[in-house]
Amino acid sequence: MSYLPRKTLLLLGSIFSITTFNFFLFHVIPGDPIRLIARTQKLDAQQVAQLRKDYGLDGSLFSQYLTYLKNLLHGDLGYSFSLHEPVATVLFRALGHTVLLLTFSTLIVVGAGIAIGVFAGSRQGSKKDSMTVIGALVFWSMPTFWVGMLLVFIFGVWFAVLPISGITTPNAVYPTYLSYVLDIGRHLILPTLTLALVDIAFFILITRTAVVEVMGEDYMLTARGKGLPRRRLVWRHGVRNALLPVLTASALYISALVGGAIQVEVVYSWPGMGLLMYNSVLARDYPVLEATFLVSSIVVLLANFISDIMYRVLDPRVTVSQ
Amino acid sequence: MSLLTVRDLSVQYGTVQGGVLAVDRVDLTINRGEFVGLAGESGCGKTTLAMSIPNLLPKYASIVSGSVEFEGKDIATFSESELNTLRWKDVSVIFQGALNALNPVQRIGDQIAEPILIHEPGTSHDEAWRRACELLEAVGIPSARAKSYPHEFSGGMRQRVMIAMSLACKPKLVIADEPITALDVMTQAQILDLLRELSTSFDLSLLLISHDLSVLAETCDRVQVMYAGRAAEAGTASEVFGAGNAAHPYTRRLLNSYPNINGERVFIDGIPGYPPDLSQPQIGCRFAARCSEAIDVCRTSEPDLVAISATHSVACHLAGKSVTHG
Amino acid sequence: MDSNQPTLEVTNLVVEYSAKSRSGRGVEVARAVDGVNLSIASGETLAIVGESGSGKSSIANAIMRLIDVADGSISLEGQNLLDLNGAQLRTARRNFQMIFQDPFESLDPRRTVLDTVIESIAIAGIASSHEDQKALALQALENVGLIPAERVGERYTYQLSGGQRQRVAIAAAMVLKPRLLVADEPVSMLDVSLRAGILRLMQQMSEQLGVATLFITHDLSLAWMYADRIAVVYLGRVVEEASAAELITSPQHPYTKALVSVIPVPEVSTHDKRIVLTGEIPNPTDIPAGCRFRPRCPKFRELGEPDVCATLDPKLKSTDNHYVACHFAGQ
Amino acid sequence: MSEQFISEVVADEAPRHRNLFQQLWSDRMGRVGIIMTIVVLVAAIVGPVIWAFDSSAVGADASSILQGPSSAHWLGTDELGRDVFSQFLEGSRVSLLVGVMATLISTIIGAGIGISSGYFTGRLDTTLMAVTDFFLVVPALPLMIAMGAIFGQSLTIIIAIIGLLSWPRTARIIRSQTLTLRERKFVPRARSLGATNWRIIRTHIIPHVLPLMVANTILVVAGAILSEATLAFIGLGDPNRISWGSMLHFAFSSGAVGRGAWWYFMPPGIGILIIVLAFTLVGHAFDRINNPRLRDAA
Repeated sequence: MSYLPRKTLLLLGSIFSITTFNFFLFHVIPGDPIRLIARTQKLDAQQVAQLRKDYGLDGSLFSQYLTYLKNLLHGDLGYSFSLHEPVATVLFRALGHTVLLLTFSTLIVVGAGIAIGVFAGSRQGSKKDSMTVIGALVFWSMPTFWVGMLLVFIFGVWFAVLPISGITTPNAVYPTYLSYVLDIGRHLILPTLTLALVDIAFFILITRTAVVEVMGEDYMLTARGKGLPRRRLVWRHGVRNALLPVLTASALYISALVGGAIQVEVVYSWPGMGLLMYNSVLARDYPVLEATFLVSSIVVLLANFISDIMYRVLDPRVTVSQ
Repeated sequence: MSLLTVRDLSVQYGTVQGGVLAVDRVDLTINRGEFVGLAGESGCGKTTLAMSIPNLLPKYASIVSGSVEFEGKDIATFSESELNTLRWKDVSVIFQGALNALNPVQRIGDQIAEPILIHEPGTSHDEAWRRACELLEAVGIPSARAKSYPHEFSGGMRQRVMIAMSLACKPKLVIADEPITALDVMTQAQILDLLRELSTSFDLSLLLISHDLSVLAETCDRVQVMYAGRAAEAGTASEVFGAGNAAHPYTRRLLNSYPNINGERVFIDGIPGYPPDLSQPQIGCRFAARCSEAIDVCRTSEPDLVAISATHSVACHLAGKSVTHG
Repeated sequence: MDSNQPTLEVTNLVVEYSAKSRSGRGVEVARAVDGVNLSIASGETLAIVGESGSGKSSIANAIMRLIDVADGSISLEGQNLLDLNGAQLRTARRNFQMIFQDPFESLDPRRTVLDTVIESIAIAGIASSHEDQKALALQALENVGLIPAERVGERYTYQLSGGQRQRVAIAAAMVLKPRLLVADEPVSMLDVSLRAGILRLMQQMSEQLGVATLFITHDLSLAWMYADRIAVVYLGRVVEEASAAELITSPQHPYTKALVSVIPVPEVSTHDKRIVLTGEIPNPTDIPAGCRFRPRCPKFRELGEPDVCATLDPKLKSTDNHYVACHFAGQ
Repeated sequence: MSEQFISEVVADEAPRHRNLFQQLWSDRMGRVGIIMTIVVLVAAIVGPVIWAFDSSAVGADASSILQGPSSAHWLGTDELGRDVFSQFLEGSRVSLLVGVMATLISTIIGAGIGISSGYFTGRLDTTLMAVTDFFLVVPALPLMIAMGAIFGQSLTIIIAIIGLLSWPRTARIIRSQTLTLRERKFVPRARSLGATNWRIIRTHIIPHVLPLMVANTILVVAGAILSEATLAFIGLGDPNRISWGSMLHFAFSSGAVGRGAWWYFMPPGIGILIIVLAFTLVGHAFDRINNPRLRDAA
């Protein structure tokens, strides 16, 4: 089978596995999921009965599984008793906010991370290189949420120059659409900065290692022998090859990114998936927790799928050896 | 006038304290249009010597003394950017192990065209590509394959690509570092034929580095044999390889380490022992410990390379004082 | 035991492996070894000579039972190694030993020289107490000329030179007194000046023990010097087999003729009598019909491309113990 | 003359090779990491003995809560008026305990799967790697949060969750190393001697995998400490134990940041930073020792 259909099939398989895993995690292991829900929410007898019917709990485990799959396919992710809304509605609103947050930080992380990593890696052993590595290791060792707290303290409390909570200023009236966008922009600065500071360290370190390894390859000596200017040597031959291991490692970044987003959203009350997850933990709102887990897993699977495809585009060798 | 004159060159690896003189006061001359062989076993300094010509030495190695005169200019003192104007345009290299020496993610056509674009500014990309295709045809690869990547070629074909690449800017000197090692005998013969043919049509001087004396014997005009960082013997091919002509005991013993199907079917000789550890100070002739002909003076004083004919020189105390061997 | 029985008798050996096809879709079967017969008597050395991709290493690994065999039989002193189960095979292994090509790879760098030799003794179970094992190992090191053995034994294998490591490998193999020694390019990674020492050692020890030796090499001149007989393989087949001297002086197969003509010799020579073949050895997934050497055969073209070469796979035929697989041998 | 070929006297001096600790110590970053680790260990072991934390010592009135550093409370007080300094010392123990125990679980699973997968290859490899890849791409923190919310919040469960979810990377790394080792010729050589698989794994695979495993394990400890802190910050820590993460949770939820109580949220964060950085530095130093190419040219 050729590459793309096979990869797509694998992706569908993974999505199926994660949904099944999700079913076991939330419906089978805790025993009676209704009890789990009813334990923390104030539900009347009628609501409980309705829930039992929704979950198909009168049937066997397998028929419960089928009901679960059927509901998923219809986009029915359950009902949130703490928010009094269908989970799907809550979720997709939050998803948009998270995507907004992650887009900007990822652009910064990938762009600057690779640039700094190449800068350090191509100067292996120099003072600039060691300073970069030490700096990256320090940021890498900080918990994201704590960096968030620090920035809140510095810019929100100490200097009090930037908003530290939410996506817009509460009760603000916007004369123009532009002023609305600018307000969101101001709210974006600190969360984006927090995510970027920690995650950029990861990109710097993997890019640097990849560049160092590539610089020692024989074809780099060939390139030097050709009399290429240093810039061309590093970027055309070095970085082009170093990007491949960086791309592979970025699969781990995607997973870390989701973790970072949760922490940042909690610290800055950014109304995205992460905050939703946090609140659902506090309120023990299991249907919401379940859905946020499922959706974030599927998003990560999709992102990995895309990075696999990109690898294939970048590396001519896999065409034959695959 | 010779194209290249290396004088008294020393190259050191590592720091001053724990350093190793991989090349120790060595001379080398290459004339225009000449095919020169550089022979020796692993660790003798032949590759280091060759790579110090365009100064492609690793970071931790440096030229500590001597000069490298290319067309009258001492390029050993050139900066990296000055060297860059000379590399590939005047001196190109055919590297050992073409699989690793070619960039795996770049089409071979682009890899061949790249030095043309760099060294001949103003050349259009199409023109450079067309010349890359011509070069591929010249080494026996259909130009349609210019769009292929290195992994799509066999070992012998990759070496041909490497050769085509080395000729891209019509250099005056090509350094071929073990170009046929790890190839099959038949492919070796093909590549050597190709090199001979191209050196005529492209009017090249060629420095061929090989551990295999039998390859150099069949290919080169002149040969220099290295041992433990020093030149042991230098001369024309017939002076070194002609029956019983070799003047240095090391060369003689090394030649006897090859089975010769034209001769009698006897067990090869070989040389006992190992080359000296160059991180230790050297006293006397470096080959003395392995030499069955060594006399007292060999262990105390180091022999210089002295001429025993107009073209033949040898670094041995016993040279000329004919010692029978067999 | 029949005294005329060869130590090693290989009949109709076939080794296949599945390879991803060129297009990247599906799997093809490659025949690395395609019906090879060999026989080596006690004390005799047979060299297998071929280019990379000829299947010579597959033959060695198949005989050593390191890779799967698709068909045929491998008899060591009358016992078919392919009939043995896992435990039986492990016990039988002490009778056939191998020297690998790359001494920098074949010895574990994290073990000492003594450990390496003792491992061999311990697995074979030829000495039980540690003292006996150690004494045997030290003796083996002395036998291969590594002295003082006590001192050498303490070294880690990575601290030795290539030639010394290969001696350790020989010690670890020969201490088991095997009946068959398979030497896969034993000196190709060593400096030329060191080869003689290793080969001489191998020869002496083999003679003492009356071992049958299978010598795998790409170097025809080395085979000529070292072996009693030479078998030339091409694309998984033996195309010619004869005594070493005869194969070099009067090769019959066009492939052998070409190989002999391009052997480099350490003397200034002219190139007029060389036959340089064009192209490369084909992929074993794609063996040409008829005679497999036909696409590169100078004789085939010289004779006006006779049909028989394209249609009939030539069998290995013998005249006076000189075997050739060519329809036009001797013409 | 052939006699001199047959024997060869091996020169006496063997290149001296230094033990692991010496190599680590000679690496500047490794040395800093070791010193930092020792400092934290001493603080965690000795600290709470000298300055024991009394959780019942809550402040009597508003004037004693969230107070800045003073001679009575070196690092001030928390939102209940309790001493931050002794909490900080107490908290280090949970961080280290979870980090080390979870890593133990993770390394055993990861190395086991990695070695068997890489050595035996074939169908076993395919199956194990499918499972590994699945857990590798499932986002770790959401899964930990979900599991924490379902299974509860005791220290044991937190250790189990972190341990059971952080092995896939180890398995991947060990597998690829094993695959490479398997191709080294000393493995077929051992097989040709008649060695069993178990013997080959024991004598030729594990000793080679070990340095990489150690480097990786140290990095996993760093990751596990961060995971524990994050889980506790989210509110899924063990409610009966103080950890740096739970201190930050209470600092955050009590609004200490907004009220400028830096003495409350700075120390636990710096504590985490120091211990994670210490392990990371040592782990990277190990990596450099294992992979000479990453070493700076002398």
